[in-house]
Amino acid sequence: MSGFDKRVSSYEEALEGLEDGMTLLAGGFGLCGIPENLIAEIKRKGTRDLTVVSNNCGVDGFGLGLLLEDRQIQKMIASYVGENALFEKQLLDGELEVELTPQGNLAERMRAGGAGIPAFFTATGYGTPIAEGKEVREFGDRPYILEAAITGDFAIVKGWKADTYGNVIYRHTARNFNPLAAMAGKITVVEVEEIVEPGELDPDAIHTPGIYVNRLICGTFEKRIEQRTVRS
Amino acid sequence: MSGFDKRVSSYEEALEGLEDGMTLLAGGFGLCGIPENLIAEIKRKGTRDLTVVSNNCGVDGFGLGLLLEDRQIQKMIASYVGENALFEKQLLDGELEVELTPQGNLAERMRAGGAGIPAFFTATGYGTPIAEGKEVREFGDRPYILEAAITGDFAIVKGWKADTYGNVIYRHTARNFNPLAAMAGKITVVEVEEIVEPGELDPDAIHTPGIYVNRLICGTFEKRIEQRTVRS
Amino acid sequence: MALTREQMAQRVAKELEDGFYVNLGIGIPTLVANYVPDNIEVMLQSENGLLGMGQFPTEEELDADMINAGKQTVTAMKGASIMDSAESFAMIRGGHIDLTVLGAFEVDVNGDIASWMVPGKLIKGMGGAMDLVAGADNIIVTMTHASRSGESKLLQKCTLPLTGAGCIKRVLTDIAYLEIEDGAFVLKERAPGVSVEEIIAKTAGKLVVPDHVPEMDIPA
Amino acid sequence: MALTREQMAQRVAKELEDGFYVNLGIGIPTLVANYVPDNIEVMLQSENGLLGMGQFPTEEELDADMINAGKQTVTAMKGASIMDSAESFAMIRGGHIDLTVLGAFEVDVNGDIASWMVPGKLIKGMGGAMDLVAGADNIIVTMTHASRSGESKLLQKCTLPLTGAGCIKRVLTDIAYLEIEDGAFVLKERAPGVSVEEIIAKTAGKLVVPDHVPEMDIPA
Repeated sequence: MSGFDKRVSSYEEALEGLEDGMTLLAGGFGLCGIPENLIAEIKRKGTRDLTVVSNNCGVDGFGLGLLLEDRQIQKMIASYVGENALFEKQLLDGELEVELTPQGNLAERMRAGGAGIPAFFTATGYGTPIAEGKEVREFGDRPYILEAAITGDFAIVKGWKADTYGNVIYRHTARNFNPLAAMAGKITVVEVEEIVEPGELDPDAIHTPGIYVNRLICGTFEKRIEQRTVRS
Repeated sequence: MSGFDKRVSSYEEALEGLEDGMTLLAGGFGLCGIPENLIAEIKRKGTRDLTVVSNNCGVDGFGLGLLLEDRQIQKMIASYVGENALFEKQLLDGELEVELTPQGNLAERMRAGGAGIPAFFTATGYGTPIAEGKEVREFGDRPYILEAAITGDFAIVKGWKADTYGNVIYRHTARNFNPLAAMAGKITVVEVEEIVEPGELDPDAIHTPGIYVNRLICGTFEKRIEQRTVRS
Repeated sequence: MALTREQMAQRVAKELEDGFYVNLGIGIPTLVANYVPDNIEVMLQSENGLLGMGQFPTEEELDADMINAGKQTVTAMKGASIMDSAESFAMIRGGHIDLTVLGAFEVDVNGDIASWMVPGKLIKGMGGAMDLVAGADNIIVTMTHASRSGESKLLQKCTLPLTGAGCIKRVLTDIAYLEIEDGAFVLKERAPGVSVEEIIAKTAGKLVVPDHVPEMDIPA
Repeated sequence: MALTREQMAQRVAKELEDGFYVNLGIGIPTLVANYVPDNIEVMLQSENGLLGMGQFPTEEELDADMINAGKQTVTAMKGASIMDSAESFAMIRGGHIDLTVLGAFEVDVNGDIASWMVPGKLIKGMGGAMDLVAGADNIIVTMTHASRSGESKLLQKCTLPLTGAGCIKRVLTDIAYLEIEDGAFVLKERAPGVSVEEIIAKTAGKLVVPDHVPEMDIPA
């Protein structure tokens, strides 16, 4: 019996079953807290025609930007995609489809997907191009638009520490979209910097309970910095 | 300048501005994690005609049950109110109005209230008496009902530790509805067992960020147990 | 012989699988935790915000801040996590619980369930029951097949106000295990020594009886 | 004289109050943090999930896991809290931020704002801007009063695709501070040495000019 031990022994095993045409949710904001080894494995694996849901699309040559090189992404759902020349080229060439969604909607739509809420009203985006085709309704004296939940066939998530049961703690602002992607993936794969035994993490301090985690792997991370800013 | 120091010096000051007819959100599940001293202060203060939103209504003589004694509650929004003879009597006598809402809806409605979501769809309650008068809509092949957010004029919350800025950590299952009430109160008052200096709590482990907290007070707690169950 | 409460729990426990996250309601469902097979591990979710509920505490472990959904003092097992009520119900309502076991007053051939109010009696509230039945794909209802006065609880259409519509697929009673398919109860197993005729007599809703209905494999 | 970027930030900083939770957008808004009056404390929210953003790190403090919404490495101040993106935007969208300062391309007399896309140019995305403008009651837009080619950015109706509708009440430009009331810009202050006539000439949307328009109190 394996019980609740979510560990897998290789990145290949971690992404077993990820197939062409699937929807992939990826945690991370910019290059902070991205599941960099899982992304690299998807590149190696060559899965194509992916719909990728992530706040950003990495940079040229790192993070989700790697999946642009062999045109593995068919459609990107993101809030900001301005950091990537290859992205721009593929978009302008019509090789890549993009659906821009406000950052807060993106986060809330993934949470809703994980929480069994198919749609919710929000003031964000009312009166803007993203409201086109969406229902508008007033509550109180304010108009809101209806936004739909997002779920994915797979979610790839970067945690800091996890126990073998898949209870995950994130570190600092590397948390960002990771817990939300974890909730909304049919199969959620988490890579972390350290795996400990059950009982070593404080139950009151778990960010992602193991119930959301299907597979767990320990990796090493480059953690590239996008805007290195220091004070003297 | 007081900056972000949320401490008040008395329970009286903690509830200043709470007036007859207001809506009060209270954290706690059963008697676990209830803001017991704040409730006692409301009894002392004698505020009347309150709409109280809380999963339960305490027991006879303790917790929110105290507010029944002088008929301070006009309407109760709760998921389960079966622990309280006085509640039953006032309900049957028509002195108390009750709106039963499923526990998950209650939690999600408060979170929505705090998060600027006026309404959301949920499968919970479809086809049941609580769906009466509510919009039904299918997403995929399943029917859902539309539920509205809940906010309160005041929220009373029981935390474990807080720093002076009002960053709160809860202990074990005393967390329950407390973080949600904290989000949804126009004025959120938190009582805790210990107040520490800013910087003493791990920023990654805060359950309720201080932005939701208007007033903070340190108290001592009886923590009555409702169902004392031990193994030999 | 009708099953005892313990035997009902034992039969339900056979549906557990290794690695299942399980929510057990109050009453007979709670007893299921006593019969988890030795060769598997399950984790119990308590909807007040505890995933990984352990056993009752010793006197020394007793802690007012650690209770279950039945408001009993409990412990957390190693590897537990604790969350607020919105997160706990996100887990339930988002379909992440592998198996939910609940009691009921009535179930019908459409998978409707009534379990929270009897008109004319005092209404105490639904607690988390409506969330649990709407959230899980995999629910087993446990209840006696008929009321004390002999009236069937397996109906063509529920008479009491519903807890959920179209959400129940499996029912274990004191005399039978049934699955709900295409608008009928399908008799899958009978309690040891209970005849098919008795089950037919006590089932008010449409019942499909296969040629062979095996006895449950339950220790006496 | 038109205000410099630093002077614009200084003027905005006068709107800060002790205990304010503030979200500062990229560009001029970011500079506001440098001019917080000595006698008050404010806390900066960064929408990627940091409440209580501190200064940039030293080389020793540099940490790839601690960045702000502009993706710059930062530190957390004492008393900071960190949350996931849904919680961070719950805070924003739920109206809990006391003051939001943002740049824009255009603002109009209805309080509409356009700040995220110029048709024909590459669209990079709105990031959190639509959430920020829809979430805060109290927003100050900072931008130059006119484009480099001299076209007014304070319009009767925005021409670019909107970031939000009816959400802006206050605008600080390089030559004026204005409030939006009843379908018009109301001129509240002018930059030192800037004439009312210049402001009138550079404002395309309906402008209300009170009898007396004081000069801003800004260090030269």
